[in-house]
Amino acid sequence: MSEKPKLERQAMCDRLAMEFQDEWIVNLGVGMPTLCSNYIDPNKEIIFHSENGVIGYGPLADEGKEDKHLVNAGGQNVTAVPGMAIVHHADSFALIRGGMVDVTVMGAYEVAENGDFANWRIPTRKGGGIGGAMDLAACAKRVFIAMEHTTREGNPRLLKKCNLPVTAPSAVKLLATDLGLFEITSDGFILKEYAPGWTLEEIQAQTEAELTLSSDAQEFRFR
Amino acid sequence: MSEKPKLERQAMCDRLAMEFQDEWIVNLGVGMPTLCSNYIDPNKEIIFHSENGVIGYGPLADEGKEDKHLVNAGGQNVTAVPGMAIVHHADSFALIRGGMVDVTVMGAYEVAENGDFANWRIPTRKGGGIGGAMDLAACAKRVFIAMEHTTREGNPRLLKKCNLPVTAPSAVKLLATDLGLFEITSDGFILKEYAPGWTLEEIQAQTEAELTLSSDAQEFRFR
Amino acid sequence: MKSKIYDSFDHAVSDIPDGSTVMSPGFGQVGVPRNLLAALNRQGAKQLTAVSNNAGTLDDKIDIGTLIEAGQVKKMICAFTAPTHPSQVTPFVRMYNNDEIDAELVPQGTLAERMRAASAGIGGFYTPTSVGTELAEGKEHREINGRMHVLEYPLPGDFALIRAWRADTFGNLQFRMAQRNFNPIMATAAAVTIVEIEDKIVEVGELDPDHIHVPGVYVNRLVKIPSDGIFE
Amino acid sequence: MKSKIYDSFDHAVSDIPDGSTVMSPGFGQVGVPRNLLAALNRQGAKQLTAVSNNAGTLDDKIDIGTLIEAGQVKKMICAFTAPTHPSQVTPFVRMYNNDEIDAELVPQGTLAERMRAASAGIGGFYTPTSVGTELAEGKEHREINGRMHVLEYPLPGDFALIRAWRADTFGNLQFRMAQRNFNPIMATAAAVTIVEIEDKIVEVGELDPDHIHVPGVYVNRLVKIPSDGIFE
Repeated sequence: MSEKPKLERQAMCDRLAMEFQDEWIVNLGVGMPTLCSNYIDPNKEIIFHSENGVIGYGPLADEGKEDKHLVNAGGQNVTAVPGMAIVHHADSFALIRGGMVDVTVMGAYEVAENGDFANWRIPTRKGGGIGGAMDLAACAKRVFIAMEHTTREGNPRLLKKCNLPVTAPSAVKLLATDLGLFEITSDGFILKEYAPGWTLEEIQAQTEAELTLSSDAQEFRFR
Repeated sequence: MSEKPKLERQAMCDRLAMEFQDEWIVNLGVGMPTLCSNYIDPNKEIIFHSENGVIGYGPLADEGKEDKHLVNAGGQNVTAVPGMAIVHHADSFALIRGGMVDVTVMGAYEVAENGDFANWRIPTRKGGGIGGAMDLAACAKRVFIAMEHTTREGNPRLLKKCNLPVTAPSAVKLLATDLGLFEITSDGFILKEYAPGWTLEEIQAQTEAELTLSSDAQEFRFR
Repeated sequence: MKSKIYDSFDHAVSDIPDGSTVMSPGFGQVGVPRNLLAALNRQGAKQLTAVSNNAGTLDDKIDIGTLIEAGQVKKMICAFTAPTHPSQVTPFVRMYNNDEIDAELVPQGTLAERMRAASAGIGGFYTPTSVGTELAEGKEHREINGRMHVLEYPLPGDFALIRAWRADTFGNLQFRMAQRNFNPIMATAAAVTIVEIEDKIVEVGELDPDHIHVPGVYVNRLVKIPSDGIFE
Repeated sequence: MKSKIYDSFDHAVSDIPDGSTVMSPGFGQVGVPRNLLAALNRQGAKQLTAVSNNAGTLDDKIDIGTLIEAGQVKKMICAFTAPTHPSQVTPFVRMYNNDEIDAELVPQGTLAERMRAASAGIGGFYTPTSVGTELAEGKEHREINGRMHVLEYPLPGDFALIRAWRADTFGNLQFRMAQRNFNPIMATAAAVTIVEIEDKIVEVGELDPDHIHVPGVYVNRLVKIPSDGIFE
């Protein structure tokens, strides 16, 4: 296993956030994806939607200034931005199923070359944690994934086929790992940007699925 | 045709209103049924629901004191009573389909001895006016009907079987006509109360369906 | 973000093409987007499918009947294809009797729920309404929990013309009293939502986030009704 | 009209029988009816079917996990039958692994929509959520407009325990911010709705009819959280 430096989580999330377009409604999953909100292009107006019915929230609240009634999907206290609106859970998921969410960013255990991904259940444990992930994965206009390229044990997560139960089939469009940025097309994983110092071959060595180098592949872009 | 006095519309509606119980949610159809709100027992608290999403409205507004934004199902300006709540149309019919309406009072062209009734379409005219009648008829806990006993031409409206397209099957529980008060049971029309001076035979003569005299039949009760 | 505020009703409806499905709310004269309907009438789009509670009234106020009379509407989807009283021979009734306009009659609650399904990404739903009637004929039936239901499908719109009380510049909307009626459902069921505002358009932050009836993400265009606009 | 105001949480939940389906909202610590859940825990009803977003957390706050730990819950219907982190071994996880409690895992949006269907008299609905996953196995599928859907059924409750910000004496409710979450859906989906109020219970007429999140017709019992009650 290479000892070369990999990408930081914040860089991975920054890169995905660079894809957000003006006026997009963005839903960030619990955990790593929340880092996407740390970098927002000031020229873009992004509307953050949280599955618990908060439409248009702002950064995390400063300590001591929390509104205890205002939390995001991760239960963190966030701030109100002018223009925010609150709806109940059924209306919030009506918005999600209705296709209003331009992108949802989630973590995952595995992503397959056909766009399947898995993030809710490990068969060795009984039960699973779905939350709103299945609704979002099935109905958002785009699913972006942020995850480490391999498991802690070094096993690949970019697979030919998911081993774990999927969250949604053929859903993932864009994937940032600590080794690069990947698009998923009908040709499978396309390596668009590679972590500095990494080659296609080195990344392929840590990947089960076959990677295709994009014709315009370049070094990973940082904010 | 008898020249005996028949019941007034207000008396018919008063009689139905006497059946309203404390805390009932009552929906009054356009036209004659709105007269039901003129007599409310002061010992009962009745909640008037209008299909356009007004829950808990009061009497018609006095002229010059109308709130132009506040109307009932008939488009009449009504008053707000303390505790009123407004919902949108989908939520209003969610309440109706959800079985929250204790009684809906409607007019009708025909009522059949099996509880079918017709009030939305005359086959000689193209199209029909359903409004919220089918939702209410299918989903309210009880359907009461207020209508003249016969057509203007003297033809019976209490039938063995509806001739006109029905609004809902087996829906009607109680019916006030200008000749009396009728329950509908598995035995068909039961004459509970007769207009003063009218006999079962005289009422039967104006009725196609067979009437059964209730064991406790009595003269029509006025408020 | 591009401003949602338009300077005129005509400008706000200028791109509605022929053949669009146009939703317009209103119940008993309240919450009818008369200014936007007047503008769409002037604009002249044809072959429209119109979704409303009714197909227009006999009074001289502008409503969907104005567009019907002008021959702009190909099909009407509504809860009344005949007026309450036979004496009310509206332009719709005349044209419908002459087969000059098509119509689909939908129970009011089913109409609202079909639009709600469209906005909520629901592919279809079972309702007990209309079972045992002529309107259920040909529809798929299913008994659920001992009760018969019919299957109904979503009703999405291309454009919703909305009448609200107040908005902020982001398009968050508030309605007054029974003005709400079909407005929030249509605003969320249509791809493009255009709103005429009675009271005022305020800055973002001035409306309480707990008391917004339609979130601004559903709203595309706002026009304040000017002093010479149609208020009632 | 009988007063809806109860003097204690214990009184308000005293008649919840064994075997009831009890809905309790809350999302990320907000809008959880902790006082009513504590009272139901004291009351001791057993064999409950509990409907919540999750099956309890590891902190020492009272939530549905408190009742699970006490053996009061036979079945849990929720969007998380395993916590986000494997390290979080809640009482539910322990009992679920030992087959001491039953569970039904439902995607969060489907959970909300199934309750909404129950309150709205909808017999069933088609949703694209979960298609192609393990959770769709055995469910009826149908392609509508080129998209595959699964059929889901309503989820009604016997009792809803609700946490609201403000109420009037008729039971009209208002929520603050993300406290709203599942509260209005559960309040309308359950036969009996019992509410704990954070801020105050005002006289009828003091709440703006345009800004009521749950109409009082859905609400049966109100208890003001006293100064020694559980606020967070």
